[in-house]
Amino acid sequence: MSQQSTAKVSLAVEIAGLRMKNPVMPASGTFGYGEEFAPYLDLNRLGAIVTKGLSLRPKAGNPTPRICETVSGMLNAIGLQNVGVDAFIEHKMPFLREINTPVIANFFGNTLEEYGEVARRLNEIPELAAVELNISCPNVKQGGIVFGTDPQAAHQAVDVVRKNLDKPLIVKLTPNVTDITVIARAVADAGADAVSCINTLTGMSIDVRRRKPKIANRTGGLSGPAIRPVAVRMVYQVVQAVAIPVIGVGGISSAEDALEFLIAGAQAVQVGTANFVDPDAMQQVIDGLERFCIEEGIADIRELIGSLEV
Amino acid sequence: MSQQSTAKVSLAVEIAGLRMKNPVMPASGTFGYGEEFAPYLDLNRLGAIVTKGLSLRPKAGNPTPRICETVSGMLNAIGLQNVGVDAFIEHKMPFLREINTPVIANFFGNTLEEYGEVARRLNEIPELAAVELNISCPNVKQGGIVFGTDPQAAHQAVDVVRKNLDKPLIVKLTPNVTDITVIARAVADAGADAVSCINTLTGMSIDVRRRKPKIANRTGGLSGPAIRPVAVRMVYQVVQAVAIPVIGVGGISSAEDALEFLIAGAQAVQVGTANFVDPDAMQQVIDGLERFCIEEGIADIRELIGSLEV
Amino acid sequence: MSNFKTRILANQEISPGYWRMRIQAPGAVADCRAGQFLMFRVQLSLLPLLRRPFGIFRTGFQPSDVDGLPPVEYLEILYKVVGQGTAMMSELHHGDRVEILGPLGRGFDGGEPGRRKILVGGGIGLVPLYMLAEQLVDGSEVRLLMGGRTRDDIIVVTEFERLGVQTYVSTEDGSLGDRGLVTAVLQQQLDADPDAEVFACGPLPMLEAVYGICRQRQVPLQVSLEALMACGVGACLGCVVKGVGHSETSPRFLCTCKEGPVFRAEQLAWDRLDRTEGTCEGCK
Amino acid sequence: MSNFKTRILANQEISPGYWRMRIQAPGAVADCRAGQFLMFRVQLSLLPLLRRPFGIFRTGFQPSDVDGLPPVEYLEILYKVVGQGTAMMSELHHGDRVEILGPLGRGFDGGEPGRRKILVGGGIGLVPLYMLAEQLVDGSEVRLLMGGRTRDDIIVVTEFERLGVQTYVSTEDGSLGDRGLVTAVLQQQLDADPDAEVFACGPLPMLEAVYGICRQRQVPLQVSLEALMACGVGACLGCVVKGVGHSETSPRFLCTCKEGPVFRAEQLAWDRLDRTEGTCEGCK
Ligand SMILES: Cc1cc2nc3c(=O)[nH]c(=O)nc-3n(C[C@H](O)[C@H](O)[C@H](O)COP(=O)(O)OP(=O)(O)OC[C@H]3O[C@@H](n4cnc5c(N)ncnc54)[C@H](O)[C@@H]3O)c2cc1C
Ligand SMILES: Cc1cc2nc3c(=O)[nH]c(=O)nc-3n(C[C@H](O)[C@H](O)[C@H](O)COP(=O)(O)OP(=O)(O)OC[C@H]3O[C@@H](n4cnc5c(N)ncnc54)[C@H](O)[C@@H]3O)c2cc1C
Ligand SMILES: Cc1cc2nc3c(=O)[nH]c(=O)nc-3n(C[C@H](O)[C@H](O)[C@H](O)COP(=O)(O)O)c2cc1C
Ligand SMILES: Cc1cc2nc3c(=O)[nH]c(=O)nc-3n(C[C@H](O)[C@H](O)[C@H](O)COP(=O)(O)O)c2cc1C
Ligand code: FES
Ligand code: FES
Repeated sequence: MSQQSTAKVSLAVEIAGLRMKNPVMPASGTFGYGEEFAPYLDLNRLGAIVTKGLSLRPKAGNPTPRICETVSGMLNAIGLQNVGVDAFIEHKMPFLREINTPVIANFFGNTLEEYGEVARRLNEIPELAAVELNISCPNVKQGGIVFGTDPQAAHQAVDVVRKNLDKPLIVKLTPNVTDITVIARAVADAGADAVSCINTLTGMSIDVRRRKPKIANRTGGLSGPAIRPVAVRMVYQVVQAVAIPVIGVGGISSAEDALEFLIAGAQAVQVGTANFVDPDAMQQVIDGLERFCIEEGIADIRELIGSLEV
Repeated sequence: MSQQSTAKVSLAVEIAGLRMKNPVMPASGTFGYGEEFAPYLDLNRLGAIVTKGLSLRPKAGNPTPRICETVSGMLNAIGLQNVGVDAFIEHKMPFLREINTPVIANFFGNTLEEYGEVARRLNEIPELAAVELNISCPNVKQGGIVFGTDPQAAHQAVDVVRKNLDKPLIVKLTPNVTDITVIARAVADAGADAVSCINTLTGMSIDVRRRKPKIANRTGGLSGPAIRPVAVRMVYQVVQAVAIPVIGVGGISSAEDALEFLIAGAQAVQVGTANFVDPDAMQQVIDGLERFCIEEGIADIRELIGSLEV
Repeated sequence: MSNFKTRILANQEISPGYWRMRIQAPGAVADCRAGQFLMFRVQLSLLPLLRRPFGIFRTGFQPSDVDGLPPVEYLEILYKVVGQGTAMMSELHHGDRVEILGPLGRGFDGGEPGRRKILVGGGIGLVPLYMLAEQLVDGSEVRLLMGGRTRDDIIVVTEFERLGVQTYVSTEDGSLGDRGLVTAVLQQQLDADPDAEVFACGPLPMLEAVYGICRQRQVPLQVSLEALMACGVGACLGCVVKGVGHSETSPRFLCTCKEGPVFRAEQLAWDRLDRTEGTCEGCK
Repeated sequence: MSNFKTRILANQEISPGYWRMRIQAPGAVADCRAGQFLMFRVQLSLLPLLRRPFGIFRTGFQPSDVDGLPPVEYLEILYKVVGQGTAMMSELHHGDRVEILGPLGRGFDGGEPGRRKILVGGGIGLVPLYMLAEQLVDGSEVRLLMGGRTRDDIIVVTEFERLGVQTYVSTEDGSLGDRGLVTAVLQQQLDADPDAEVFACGPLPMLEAVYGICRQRQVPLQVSLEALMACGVGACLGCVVKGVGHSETSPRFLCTCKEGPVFRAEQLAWDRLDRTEGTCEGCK
């Protein structure tokens, strides 16, 4: 892209007060803590950086094998292995602080108390632009019901986080529900500033010669291009259902893919699995968005958002 | 396959009293009324034939475009276009009667009364081996709630059909639910003899240049290899949850794909979208199952069913 | 033929963006009728998943390249690169393995011998007309009106001329033949011979214009349509087009793949066709 | 190098099921360390989706085939066809475009000059040992113990011999070299020179046996592991292996892609490795 053309198109968007150079950021868990991709990509050119999911204490995650490939997708059951919020502050933030891109910390808990406590600690990091709350986790105190699949549980989790947090709060929704708009409304009511959807679809893959699940955890989360139609549909539904901004995630690996979400009404997008396929996938998406706007004579990408004719 | 080897392996299975030469049948809506595929496949070699979904009256279906391709999958919103149950009996059954393979009629309704009435008429066809009830339809009398996404509504639909039917009753489950085992238990309680899962995942695809949904109905059903991990997971869950047999459907296009479902505990499988890619896909699956059994020294395919080690 | 695993004999770009592929196909000459199509499996993996429909351009025999072997029977398709599938097709080579399902659908009816035949085709819409012309030249005078946006869209003229077909070229930008739409030429031709029969294939707006002209003059018309297809054999109901007399309560859908792709004009509910019926983006 | 769009220079089957691919790679000679790997993108479509990891076998220069141009810098990989991705790779040709990400991971540490080096490799496990041997022959005596199921698994022996490496071949079926396991040969070698250092790559059971032997004799050992990988850069945490001191409450996972694939034996929790850590099905 020549500088000329860059001048013509504005890719900037704003979500819940968070200003971004463009609407493209990584999906949590697919971009490490940012530094892993620094050799392949200029982190300053991203709309935002989203970290691996953090928990109160370091988490070991699941036994191996943790990943397997599926048709145009992959299953993962990493089990949310992470360094824990304190080590994140100590060891990862110093690197992230130097980058001229807003940082969003993704986090999770297995009890309401944990959610609240992590939120409290993250709230104290001045350089953190926003947080993303992953509610696709089981509540170990309530029979393992997944917070994000039950409107009450989701409301409670958001509520406790909201009380401990002044920063913009993005809530990440799971697609493994009958009606995602019900959950979206519940978290909006509880004070979420934005929602991101979707997390992975639960799936399973079997090694037929060995008669064993391909990943040790039996089931895992399906991600990648295969799930994009489900993600676009859910984003479209959620956009109709709530007034807060929506971030689209699921199977994006090109600008055209990202555009599906923006046109459906997402204010921004996250790129996940595609980062593994192409470490500069996000750069390609950003360049492609700009090219598309130029070709279509669009001066500001926000004109495209929600432009779906139905 | 030589005749020798055929003699060595038994592929026969039985579901709710329905005996099949092998566990392979088409998924409803992907095989017409059987005759469309007669030039490409020996229908006598299939485990069963499942018809396009039938309704009380002929149904026009949705406007076009009705289909679009997605990454390793497709969306369809045919809208259940069909000739209606009476025309089926008059025009389609005569052909099917001549084939030495059990015929299963798939059907649906938009009210409880319709479900009951179609069941009553199908029950009077002596050559029909079983019926498959599609509960992924909205109840037009109850605010459009989809029967298959609500345990009560699902129970009611199965109940009314059961009362009008003596034949084996297979209930086809939708994957667009938070917990498919809840629905599976509800339909088993209401008297289903078997369940088949999964129907399509709701998805959406957008033409970014025209800013329009790629199919006229906006959303459609996602099928094909892309969804297989979700289908395998749900079949595995349902097998654990109910005592009645389970038929696995979703993304099967090879014997290895079918084996994932059988090993997860399905007693039989349905092949859908793959019929479009390869009109003799089912023959290939059947031959491949036999070859697999020979290679693995398995005399009876039923040894494989539910053989997953976890 | 039916579902056929075979090999490519040749694959060449004949005009910018237009390719011609010759595929080995025993039985093709006897089996394929003018106007029929096939479903082409782009590759054996699952991406792209669905087969692509293509009209059968012609069939024939070529000498074997091994001395002493009989001639090799083939069919040819002509395709325009518009998306993922056709782009991948353009990278295939002589000897590559492909899978084709066909011949499928209903072809053209030859009409009445003796009456002049006017074929109208735009761009890739010429494809199904070639075998039709081959068949018609024996009993009737055949004229071909070919239209396109620019000269690149005017393909295979010489093939038609070799059959003895008189061809009239018009392009919208005037870069080849007359400047203007092919329908203007059709009017003139029908003025000259009101007893002619018309056969057309091309984008829906063109077909609608042709239909308007023929209807007004009560000239028999057959059209070849396109539609998005999954199965090609009448099973998925993805490719339907509204038949005459269609209504919501008594639906009369026709499958483009099975009852078409060639229809007599009277079969279709012309006033109710959406722009998504009968033709597709790629055909424009 | 990093993420690199380039072309294949050659792709040949060197033993049944084993292939050697030469890829143009400016900078490779200076950048690649013995034991590092790359992530190979099998094709630009989305199936197969993930890149495949392969050890870097060697790097070098070949004369340009255009007069007057400087020599062409390349790297080579050796791969065994085991599944979809490697099958597709074996169909690639000279001139085809490919994408590689690398060099990645930590390679071998050269050990103490002067001490004899014993390299142990089975089948495709030889790959990372070649550049190591190249580097070691200058300062030490290098021996290579290669094992395999059958003679087909014994590859690239001559390449090692050309470096001046003394090679010992054993196959399980006795079809080439001694009949038996490579570990038996290792015992003999260490009996002869207890001061040697060992470097091994191969299936986990072999590595475990080698570890047992080296540990007992307090011989320094470095091993190169395999794991299922999605990203190759330390981001997905799919490729972890348990490090020494690992426990559920204070997890000490190491990423095979980033902290490996070469580890000093002391880094690993050998008694807690599952059979799915450190090696994969395809490596057997
Ligand atoms: C009966 C029939 C005959 C045809 N004959 C020819 C021919 O002789 N030469 C030729 O160049 N083209 C012909 N077409 C159109 C051709 O099928 C499409 O151009 C082709 O499928 C595009 O594939 P793609 O992967 O490149 O495009 P993409 O846009 O990537 O395809 C995506 C999907 O849309 C479908 N699609 C896209 N465009 C069309 C279209 N115009 N018609 C139907 N489906 C479409 C594809 O099959 C695929 O399923 C014919 C279509 C039909 C229905
Ligand atoms: C660091 C490293 C270096 C390697 N070096 C070589 C080498 O030099 N030569 C060689 O032939 N092989 C090597 N392998 C193994 C090679 O990556 C696999 O054989 C290959 O990925 C198989 O791909 P496939 O599509 O043919 O197999 P499939 O079984 O179809 O692959 C399915 C998935 O499993 C993964 N997978 C399958 N087998 C393995 C395996 N053994 N290790 C890791 N992932 C696997 C694939 O990458 C893919 O994601 C190496 C692996 C690692 C981790
Ligand atoms: C390896 C892996 C790890 C992930 N870890 C997290 C996580 O820690 N927190 C989270 O909210 N989502 C996590 N996700 C989900 C992604 O952020 C994203 O929602 C999902 O992968 C769908 O997007 P994609 O199809 O672009 O990958 C993870 C996904 C993958 C593939
Ligand atoms: C074109 C099309 C039409 C379908 N029609 C029906 C139907 O009438 N009734 C039904 O129960 N399922 C219908 N289905 C769903 C399939 O039977 C099957 O459940 C689904 O496609 C998943 O299987 P697959 O991935 O093998 O295609 C249809 C699917 C397709 C693709
Ligand atoms: S393409 Fe399937 S019915 Fe015509
Ligand atoms: S492969 Fe992703 S962390 Fe190692």
